[in-house]
Amino acid sequence: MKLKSIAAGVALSLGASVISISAMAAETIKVGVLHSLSGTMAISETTLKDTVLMMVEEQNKKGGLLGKQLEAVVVDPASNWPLFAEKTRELLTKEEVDVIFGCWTSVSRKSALPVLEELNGLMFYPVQYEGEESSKNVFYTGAAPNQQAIPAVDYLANDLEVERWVLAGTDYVYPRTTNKILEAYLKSKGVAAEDIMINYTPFGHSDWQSIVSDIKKFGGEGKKTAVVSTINGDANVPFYKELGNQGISSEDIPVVAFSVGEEELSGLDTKPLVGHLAAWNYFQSVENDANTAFIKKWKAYTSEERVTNDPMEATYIGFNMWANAVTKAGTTDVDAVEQAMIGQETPNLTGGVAVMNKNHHLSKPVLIGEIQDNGQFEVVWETEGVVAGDAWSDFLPGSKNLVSDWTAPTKCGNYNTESKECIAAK
Amino acid sequence: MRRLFAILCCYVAASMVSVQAQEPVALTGDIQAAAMPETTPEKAPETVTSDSVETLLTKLTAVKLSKALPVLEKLETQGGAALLPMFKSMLAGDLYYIKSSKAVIAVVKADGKLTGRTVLGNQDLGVIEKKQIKKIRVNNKLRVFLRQAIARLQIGAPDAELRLLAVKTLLNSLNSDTVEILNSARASESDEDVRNMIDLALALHQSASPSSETRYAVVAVLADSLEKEARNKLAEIAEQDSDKKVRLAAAKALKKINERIEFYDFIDQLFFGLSLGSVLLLAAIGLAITFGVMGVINMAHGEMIMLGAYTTYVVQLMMPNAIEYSLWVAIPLAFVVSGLVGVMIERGVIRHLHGRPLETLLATFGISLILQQLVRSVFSPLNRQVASPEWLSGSLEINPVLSLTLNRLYILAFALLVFGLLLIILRKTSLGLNVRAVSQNRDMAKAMGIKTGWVDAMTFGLGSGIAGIAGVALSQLTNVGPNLGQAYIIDSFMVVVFGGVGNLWGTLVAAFSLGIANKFLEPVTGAVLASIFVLVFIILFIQKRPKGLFPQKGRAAE
Amino acid sequence: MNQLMRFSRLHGDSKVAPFVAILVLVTLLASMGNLLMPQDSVFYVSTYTITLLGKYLCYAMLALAVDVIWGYCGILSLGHGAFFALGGYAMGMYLMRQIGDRGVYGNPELPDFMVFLNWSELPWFWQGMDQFWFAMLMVLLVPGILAFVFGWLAFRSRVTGVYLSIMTQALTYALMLAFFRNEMGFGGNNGLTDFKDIVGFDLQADSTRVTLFAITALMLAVILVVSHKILQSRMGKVIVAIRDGESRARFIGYRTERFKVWLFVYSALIAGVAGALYVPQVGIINPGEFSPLNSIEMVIWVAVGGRGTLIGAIVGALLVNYAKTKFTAIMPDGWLFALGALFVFVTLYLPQGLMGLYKKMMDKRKNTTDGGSGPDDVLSAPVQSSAKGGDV
Amino acid sequence: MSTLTDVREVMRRDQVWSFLKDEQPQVDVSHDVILYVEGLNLSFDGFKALNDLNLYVNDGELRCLIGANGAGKTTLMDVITGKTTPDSGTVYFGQSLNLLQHDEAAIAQLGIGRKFQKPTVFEAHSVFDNLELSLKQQKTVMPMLLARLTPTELDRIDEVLNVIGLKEQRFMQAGALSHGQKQWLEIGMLLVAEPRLLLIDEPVAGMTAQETERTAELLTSLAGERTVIVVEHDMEFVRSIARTVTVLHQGTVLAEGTMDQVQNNPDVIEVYLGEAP
Repeated sequence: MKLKSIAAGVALSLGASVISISAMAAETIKVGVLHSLSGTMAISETTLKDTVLMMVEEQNKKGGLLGKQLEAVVVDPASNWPLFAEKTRELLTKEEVDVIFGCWTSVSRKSALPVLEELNGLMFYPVQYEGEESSKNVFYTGAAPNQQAIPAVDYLANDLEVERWVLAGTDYVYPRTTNKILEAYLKSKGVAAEDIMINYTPFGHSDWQSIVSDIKKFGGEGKKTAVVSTINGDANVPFYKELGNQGISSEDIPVVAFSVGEEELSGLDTKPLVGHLAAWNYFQSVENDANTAFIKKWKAYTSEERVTNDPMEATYIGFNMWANAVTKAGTTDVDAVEQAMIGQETPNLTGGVAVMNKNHHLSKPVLIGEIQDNGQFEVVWETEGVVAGDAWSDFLPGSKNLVSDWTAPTKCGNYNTESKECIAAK
Repeated sequence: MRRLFAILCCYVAASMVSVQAQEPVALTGDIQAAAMPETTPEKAPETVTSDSVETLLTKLTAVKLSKALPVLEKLETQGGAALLPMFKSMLAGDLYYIKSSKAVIAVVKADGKLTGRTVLGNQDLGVIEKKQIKKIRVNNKLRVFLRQAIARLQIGAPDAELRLLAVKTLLNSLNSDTVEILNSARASESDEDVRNMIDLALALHQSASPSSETRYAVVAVLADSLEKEARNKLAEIAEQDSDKKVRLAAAKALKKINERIEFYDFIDQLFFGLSLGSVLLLAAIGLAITFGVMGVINMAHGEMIMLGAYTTYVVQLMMPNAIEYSLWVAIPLAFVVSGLVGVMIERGVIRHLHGRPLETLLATFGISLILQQLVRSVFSPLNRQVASPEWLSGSLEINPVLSLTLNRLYILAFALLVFGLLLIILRKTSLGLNVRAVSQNRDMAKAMGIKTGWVDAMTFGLGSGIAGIAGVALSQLTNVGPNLGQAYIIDSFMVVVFGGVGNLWGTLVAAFSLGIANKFLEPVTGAVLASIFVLVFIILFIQKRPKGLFPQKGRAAE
Repeated sequence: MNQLMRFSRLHGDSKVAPFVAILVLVTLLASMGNLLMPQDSVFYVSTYTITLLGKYLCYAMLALAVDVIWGYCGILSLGHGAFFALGGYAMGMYLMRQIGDRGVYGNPELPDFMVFLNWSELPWFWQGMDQFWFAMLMVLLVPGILAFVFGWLAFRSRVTGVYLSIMTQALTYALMLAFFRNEMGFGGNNGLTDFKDIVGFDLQADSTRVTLFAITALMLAVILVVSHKILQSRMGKVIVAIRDGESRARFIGYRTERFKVWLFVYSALIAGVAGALYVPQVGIINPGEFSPLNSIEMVIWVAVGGRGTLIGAIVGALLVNYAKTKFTAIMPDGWLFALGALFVFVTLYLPQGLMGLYKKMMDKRKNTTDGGSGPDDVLSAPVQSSAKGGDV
Repeated sequence: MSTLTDVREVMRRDQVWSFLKDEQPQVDVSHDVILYVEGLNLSFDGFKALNDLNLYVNDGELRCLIGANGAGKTTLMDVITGKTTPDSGTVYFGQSLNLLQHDEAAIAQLGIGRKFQKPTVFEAHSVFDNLELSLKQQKTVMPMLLARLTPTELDRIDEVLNVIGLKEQRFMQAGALSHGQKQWLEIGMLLVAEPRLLLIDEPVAGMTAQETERTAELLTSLAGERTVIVVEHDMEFVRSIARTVTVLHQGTVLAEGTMDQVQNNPDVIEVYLGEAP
């Protein structure tokens, strides 16, 4: 029995090494897909996996890149954070992929990051996140806080004359950071401390009675109140249900959410939510040819009832940019592509053009949508032009004098404008 | 216990009102609003120059969302009461226009078909195709306006409820002409409450008056209202009124009000606790049978709940046009589905592991994994949408500061009902007799010719079935997804162990006390710490009293 | 022939030596394969494989910890993930402190997550964690003390069987909730990551990785031998006696709770060490490690390999995890089905796991009638005792 | 200063820490009585298992307890061995040792051995190991961890193996023994611990005739150096060994004396022997 297991062990090690050799010979460009297909995050991430596969298929129809076909390599990190590091290593050393599209949660990105930097891989991260990061090896095509949270707050303050703020979030790093930023921002706008209520709940929190009634009280004190929700995934359904039942309508206390998209709404009876808001860089309901075409393709590739959402657009943009960058660089070599990426422009799905900035973040428009009873969003407001993603928030003491610039001569993810030095270089 | 039934009774009364509730409940969530669509709109007065209204309406179809407000304002002044139905359907998001004729119509969705009626004169246009029409969009701004417009137009409504609501809505948009309306309304007002509400409104308006006597009088009026506007105004006066006398009076009144509010808050908290308790009870009660009576650790219990929830989902798919009644179908069905799965598990696995609890624990855990993955593969990992029937939405408003959400009330009542039924089954039926016999002395029971195998299967089926019913209830509160069960399994075990295994009353007490404890901790410590504290407390408690609150005594327990 | 029986039993227990030998051998081969062989050689072992093996060995160690108390003392802990994770966090905190001012904010004192949640200074429980020896002490102390307190309370008040299991599960669940809180100062959901180096060696260097892997293997070997010795000693016999008849053991004068606490703590220490070795190799520690699911998965490793045999636990851990790696690669959705089925199958048809099967086959070959029934009794024994526990 | 001495005390190398150590006071039998049971009462929700029970056992005697089921025989043993605590009453071992203050382990260490109705041995262990574990020794963690089998212990075990006649099966799995053999093994486990007082619950249940005979011999031979209390239903067996017999009925002592006295006691005849002539 033991012998067998030892044999297994040896086989494993040898087997692995053999594969790693054979991989070299492949005459394709390999695209790694690092999205959880099982476990809690599978809900959101499988969609992105399908998106990438769809894009690859399409690219191949166009004749691939540099005359080579693209080959997607899909692995399953199973919503298990340490596995993200392991699978990244697998993709980069065993499969030797040229680029990785992947990750959803911050923790999964943080887990993969050291491996990416060690092995100089290239990853596209398509989800809105808390910022406070800029790596040479990662391109962030999702929204930074200043591309989602801050415009949303501006809209509420200016158009809906909101004066009191409830910052409700799930207790993890994205809401924490976003709310820290918003708090600082609001205070800088002259909002008094007692007009801001901050509340954190655990993942999948299901009993919202007390919190909602607190919000109700907080909102009942005269001034117009709004909830800025960074509540994550599962917890939203009971939250909105409780809102509806306690008679908080969108006219009384509007809720603007940063983590609720078409996909999340599809699991939810939206009638009670009509009029509540969400801030994204993309909505399925946006009407223009590029989007309609994309939706058509998507439904054809998957099925009729599937919806599109913001992270999908982010993936779409990221993939196209990468394709262009590779063609421009004429190679898939990471350093070359990384430089070629900067300044890339590709049309986004909302009728504008997305630009990749020096800090590896995109410039995108910001849209505010109202939830409709058909599970879609109605755009009620959008920024004039695009907003450039900010790697380091200006509203956090720790990072206000940090900038990221990956072009020569700086070539630094966290350059301190005060001490005029690159912290990473130390 | 008794006060629960009291609540129960008063909810029955409330539901009488809420049963007729339509969309607006979902939107506004308060009962009074619910009655609106029922009232037949008044016939348009002849004076209205309806053509100008017509033009405005067509304008409305063309104009951009941001520019729609002035059009509506004009409409109100022009159309007056005639446009009430139109405003209502616009508020409800049911206002469309026919692409070809640009005619504005109200569309009602009934059993899958769209039927339209003209907003003016409201003639029936019969069935309408989705593609013929386009929606007239509304956003929050417009909704606010519509709400108030409707209120203004409804001051004269025959139904006192409506008038009350109308005045209420006007409270936070008081200006000279609304006050005018109110004054005139006051004269003809017959209903007590409405008059008080109007007085309140007028008082609020007068609070700006120069004479301190008037302001003093105002304070007196505001003093006995719980409306938040009154409270805020009092606070304002107490802060910054020029006259000391008035300030003091206001402060005094405010203090009184706050005391009352604190009291109601306490009741609120208690209710939250009870409702959380009822959820725990529902989740745990099935376990109390399988674990408590049979001594079987069923780690798949959570998945039984999940199955119940998914059954609800499927039922609603089957009967999309009768969501109102879907639950009544779902409850027995969920019981059967989960029950059958339970019996299968018992016959297939647990039977073979008899008297080996730890093994049973592992096996059933395996089963729970399989069931979860099964659901994932069948229904996709995405959460499924389970709609709440109207009669479950909204809340029972006892006064401006205390309102109990209906779904929670129902579930609380439901949990107690299930508990009661279970007690009866175990006490009165032959199954119950056999179950208790087997649980106390298996061999003896066997010797007396009780088919222990059959009893085991039935008991387990019963426990699982009840878990299924719990699933139906939970589907009204939280996500219906593959992880639904996971969220409740540990809590359920805690409840059963804390209450004392094999003791249903213990489970009841445990569930409610944990629920209440949790809810009273939450404001102090926050949600996470609250649940942590409760867990740690139970862990320590079990060290002190390994057999829980109500242990089984005597040799049987040794 | 009874003499022969005894001999065979002794023999059955003393297979540890060859196993250790093989373990060491494989470790050496793999290490050399990675360091000495050129990339393109057939015998080259990729760093990926090394870290993978390292991870497996940590799991094996963990399985050993579970087996020691479950297989030999009938205490089914569904919360061993907690001790594992605590050990891991202790190590993680040390590694965080080692980053020093190389964090993205270049703050010499505070880890990054504290900076952007603008904490002003290091919380007290992070003090001293920059000292390797201190961190290592914590790796042992924290799980040890927790295990002692919990075990002392539980065993003294004679909480046994499923009650204990459920309590342990509640324990790890509570800890998970706690560590998810950002206020706790352990990095919340993100946990601790982005480690740079350990006692001055670059964590990214192959040599460091191989060394870590080798150390893990060595520790495993040592723990295996020590545990073996303990369980062979008269105390070990008491432990098994407690498993099979706790009250009998009491009536011949053993304070069983003390033995249980002692063993529980010992097992927790092993888990802690496993966690500490796990973290630098996988490069991250987060509250997920506390999740009850993980803890219960460990139990199944042991069940598969065969509880009550140290080697069985290790074999089980290696096999199940290897299967998991392969399986999830082929059909992700299938894994939970497979795992679930494994639970059911093993408990129903393979109560003694693969080692039990192996023993049976051996005994059949020797066709000694007593031998045939002997192991069955050994193996079914904990079952009955646990049943007693369950009824209490 | 005192703390320092405390620390020294804790650090002493020549002894294990007090909480690891079991105190072993000597039994004081100066009055020739080894067991005082006085005014025991115990009830399980309503049912009075023991009802003001008094019992005195002399050092070195062999006492038989008889009585119908539910008379309280086993419950009495439970109380004496510390398994259950009575509602009221006292149990003294010798003059000075109040048994109610000790738990099972301590009582066993004091030298009170108990054999259960249903034979309980450590099935996974060999007969030899079973005896090895039962030896009179420091039964705490550290000593057990370091303990090695000494020649004297080996002799002791062999001796007992001879007495209980399991020499042949010494290395056999206890689980594989026959019912009778298990009974013997359990008795052996008591003997090897050299107890002062043995409580033996139905020793001959499921034994063959000659096994029973040997048991009788053994028990009688034990009496004298040790005190033996036997609970038995088998009247023949009782008669064969009994010197003093105590009849329990509904938790109280009904009669006490020689077999003949007891048999001629009218109450006894009525409530007990009457049923089984």
